[in-house]
Amino acid sequence: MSYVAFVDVMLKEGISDPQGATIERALPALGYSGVSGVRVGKRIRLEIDATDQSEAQTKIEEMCERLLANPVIESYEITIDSYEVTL
Amino acid sequence: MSYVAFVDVMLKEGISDPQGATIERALPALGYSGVSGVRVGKRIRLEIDATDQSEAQTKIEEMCERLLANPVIESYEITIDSYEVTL
Amino acid sequence: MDSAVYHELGLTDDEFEAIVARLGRDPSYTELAMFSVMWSEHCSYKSSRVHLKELPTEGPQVLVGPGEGAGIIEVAPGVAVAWKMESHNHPSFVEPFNGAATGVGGIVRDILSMGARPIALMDPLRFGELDSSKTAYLVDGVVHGISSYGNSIGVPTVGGEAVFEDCYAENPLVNVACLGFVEKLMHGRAEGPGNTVILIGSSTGRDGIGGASVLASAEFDETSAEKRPSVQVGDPFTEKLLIEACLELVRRDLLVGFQDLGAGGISCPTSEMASKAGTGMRVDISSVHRREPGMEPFEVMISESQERMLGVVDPTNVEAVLEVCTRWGLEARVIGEVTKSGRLEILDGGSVVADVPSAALAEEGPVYRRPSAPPKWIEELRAQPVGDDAPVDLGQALLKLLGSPNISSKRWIWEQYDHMIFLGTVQGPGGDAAVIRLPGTDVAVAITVDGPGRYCYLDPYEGARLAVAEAARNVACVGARPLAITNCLNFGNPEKPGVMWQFAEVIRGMSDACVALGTPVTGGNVSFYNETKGRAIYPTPVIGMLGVVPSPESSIGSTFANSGDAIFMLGVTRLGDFGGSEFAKTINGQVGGAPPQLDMDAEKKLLDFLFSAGSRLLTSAHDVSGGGLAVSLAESAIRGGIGFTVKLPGDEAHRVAFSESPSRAVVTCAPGRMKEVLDLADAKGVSVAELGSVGGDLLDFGPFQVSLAEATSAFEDGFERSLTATLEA
Amino acid sequence: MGARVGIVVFPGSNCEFDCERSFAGLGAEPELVWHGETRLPNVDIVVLPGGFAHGDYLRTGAIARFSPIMDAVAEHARQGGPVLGICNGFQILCEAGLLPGALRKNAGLKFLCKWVEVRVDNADTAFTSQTERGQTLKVPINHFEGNWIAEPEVLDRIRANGQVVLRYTDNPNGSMDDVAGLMNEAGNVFGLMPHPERACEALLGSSDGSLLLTSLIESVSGVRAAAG
Ligand SMILES: Nc1ncnc2c1ncn2[C@@H]1O[C@H](COP(=O)(O)OP(=O)(O)O)[C@@H](O)[C@H]1O
Ligand SMILES: [Mg+2]
Repeated sequence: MSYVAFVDVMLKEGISDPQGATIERALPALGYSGVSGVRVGKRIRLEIDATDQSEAQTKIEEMCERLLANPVIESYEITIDSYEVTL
Repeated sequence: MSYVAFVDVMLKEGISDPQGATIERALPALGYSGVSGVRVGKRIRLEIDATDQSEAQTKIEEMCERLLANPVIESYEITIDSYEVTL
Repeated sequence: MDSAVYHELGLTDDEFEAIVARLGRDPSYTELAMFSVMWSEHCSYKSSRVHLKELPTEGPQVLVGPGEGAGIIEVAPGVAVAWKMESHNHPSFVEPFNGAATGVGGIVRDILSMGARPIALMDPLRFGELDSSKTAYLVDGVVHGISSYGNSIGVPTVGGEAVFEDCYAENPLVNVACLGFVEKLMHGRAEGPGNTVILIGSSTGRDGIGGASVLASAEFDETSAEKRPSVQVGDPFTEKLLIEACLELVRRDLLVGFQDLGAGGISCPTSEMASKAGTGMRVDISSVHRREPGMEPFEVMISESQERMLGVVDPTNVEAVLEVCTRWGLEARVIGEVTKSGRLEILDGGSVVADVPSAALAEEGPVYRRPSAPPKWIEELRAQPVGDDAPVDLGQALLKLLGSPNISSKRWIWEQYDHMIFLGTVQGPGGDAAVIRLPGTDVAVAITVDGPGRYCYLDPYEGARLAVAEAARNVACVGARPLAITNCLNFGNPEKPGVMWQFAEVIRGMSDACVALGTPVTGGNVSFYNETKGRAIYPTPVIGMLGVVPSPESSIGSTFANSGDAIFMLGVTRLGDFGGSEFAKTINGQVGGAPPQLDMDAEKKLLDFLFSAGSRLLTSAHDVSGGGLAVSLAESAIRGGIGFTVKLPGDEAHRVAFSESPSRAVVTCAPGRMKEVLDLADAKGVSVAELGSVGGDLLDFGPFQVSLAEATSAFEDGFERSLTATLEA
Repeated sequence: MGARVGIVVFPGSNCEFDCERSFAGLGAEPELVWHGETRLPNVDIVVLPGGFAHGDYLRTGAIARFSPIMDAVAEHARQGGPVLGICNGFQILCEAGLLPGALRKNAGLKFLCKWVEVRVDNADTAFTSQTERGQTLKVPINHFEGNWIAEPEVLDRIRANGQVVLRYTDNPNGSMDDVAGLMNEAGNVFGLMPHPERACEALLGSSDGSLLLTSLIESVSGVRAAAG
């Protein structure tokens, strides 16, 4: 079966995020006040073949540890959509 | 009130994604077969003050149209967590 | 106080006793933390100081020697440059991208602190053999980190090194050198009690807490993983703003004194600037702008958050300084004032959290003359065969060498670096040295970095002399006169007598060579504890040589230019010089015996010849180093896209082709100028051999040939091929 | 008196000094303009230089295009005044909608600093008048996001209008239709990824870039002579 999954990779707490901070500083000038705590991460969408959802989950976790995320500074979250049959 | 929101910015369908393609090419070598349709986008987390959820929504949509996404190549999705009172 | 507390901060019992004696009481935890970073190996040079004293540091060209942010050298009347090298080894192993990026940021602020605009970077890098995917990952991350930071702040990276040896597998070396153009010489001194102290730049967070003591002053082991919270993310954008804002402050004369924040965080410039000026400082850390809530005073004092500078400002200029910073979008906060007390008083709002003599932190750190003795293995190593057996096929051997990670072109690396910005890069990466025209002047300097670790492993004294000589030769080959050096000394654990011996020998060799060549040491950096799980790296002194070219137009290239040009070799080839050579390692898998011995007198004559001949007489010049004469000839041919015909003796051709005798160079001249070359060589007492001529699409050595096309693909694609092969494996 | 060139400095710009030097070397009168200004000084040409405005954070040019000066730049363009965006400047012009399309990461996912060859495919513009159609120029590129893309219909339109001014002869970054440099429909706003200001001196590798900058300078000196 084929699953659609999303992997959200964000910088760990305490790791500074200059990009987020810069965006946050730019917003007021564009007329957006009251925005804070901006953090920028990655969102990865993928389709994966697996016999069942839990296999998909384990496979993706492995991929995160080895390739998709940098475990030293990033944490990740995996969301798997209920399976779809790809044509 | 203050809301935590996530903005997911992905390349539009049909726009090729070199980053996703590269990851897809690298995976088999690491022993992961059956992964396809890899797309890499951005996930932006932010906290925003608004009187209610719908105001937060409109504010963020505007920010996306003008700043957070580039309509020529990107599409976006907004998720707002149920409000939290920040201390 | 419970000894566990200060042990955990990396302080020994003796060091703790010394602190108590100096204060006449037990230190507060904040004070203890401050001592732990300031007395760390990284900040205090406690193991190296006694040896560094031996180095020659003076000369008419030296305006500022070691001890400040960077050495300052006068390269033409009224024109001065800052030149300095630093290491960021352990952080780059923990997190290659950000470790390397923040390494660039650190050295750039050192240069900036002297009132100089950073105008060029070089990145001597060392990794394990390129056949492991871990190494490939590190290479990719480090290069990407340097590229993204250096390019963004708009400072060109014009050269470097990339060396691959197994000993660096678990302990890569990421050194970065920076050249600055002095706009107005500044000093890191807190003169004038009553002056205001301003912290400029990024907010202070918990990132990089104890970096100096944790990452740079201890061996590596499994537990290093838990030290990862101290990983820092570089912010090149803020660094760029810092450069422009600070240079404006300098130009407008708004600063009394000025220093960067690096290792040791706020503790470092506050204590050092006060101590140097014999003053004190009162600082209220409640006014330090923070990135995170609930930070402890000690965290604020030792956090190594990047992209920050400390300025001492006359009260009448405070407004102007704050205006400049705000305009550039930088945070700047008044955090204290200079005092007469000679003490560093740290307040947190109302309460005093630290009160110690500034000198105690900055200058009165421990000094160790650590036990030093030749390691047991060295004799055995020297007794081993050098690995000079003839190869089956000389042509194949040459191709193998040209394609090997250490020799092959590093284009894959330097094409990721902006090496052109400032319109000063007369010669960029790819040659023997970079030639940089200084902004708004007609003065050009040559810079290069060299660190033959394998030679130093076999014989640290001789290896260090060879390092200095090769660096000098590299700048001479582009037509420059060597002026001064900076260095980065990468070694193992100094608490081991064998490592300390290597260090002492390297210092001795470097001193002798620098004295002989008249190139004083204007500064540098020592990185100890480059060991992982007890395994030390090769002793690796990286020499950064600075030279001056008569004029930007007069530099010489290393590429064969015109068909018909005559090819000469200058210097003497000794047929037995294979100890620690690329040939021995790559072809015979052997590292042993003694390295080539340097004849300093011959070296000086060669340098003199190259400088006097210059582009007036020569159409190209390229030094003979790794891989020997054959590789040197091949490189010039490949870079020029044209072949050559030379006649090497038939018997034992591999010795002539691949021996690594120092003090040699390959030069070319127009056919009509041959006699002048021979006469000049004669006049300078340099032995010269007429080898043949440039032309055709064959590298014809006489006894063997390879096609220019084959050689080019081996040399140009070799590196990327090995790298991507392992990345995808 | 030479053409007056206003070079906009954004926080994070880093090629402003090089542009200044090269334009001055060609007889123009460059002047740096801070992005925070709301009015342009009296200039004939506006240049958005290369660099990393606002660190290139979020997207290249995304934040810079909101700088106060950008309204004045747009107005200058609306009135037919020449605007040149080099590298990051090109990216900003696309984000600001003054030029079509967008720039993505290079296909090779690597930053590239190297000499390339571009072909002039429209020599009949204010930016290329000193060159010939089909002529190739040696100029350096220096970017991570030079991979230009636009909707197919947009590409068809600008091709039909001859708005593609420069094309790579050997595409280094995956850019659609080998686009290296573009102009707007009116023909007064130009954007290119290569750095002509870095190619104005043989000593540094090439002086082909000066042909482009001179074309621009000439284009306005005519106008100003007419204006008397
Ligand atoms: N990490 C690097 N970054 C930039 N340039 C590099 C790097 N490594 C090597 N180079 C360049 O490649 C060329 C060859 O390097 P190397 O073989 O060390 O020169 P040499 O043997 O003459 O000292 C030099 O111009 C050097 O600057
Ligand atoms: Mg060399």
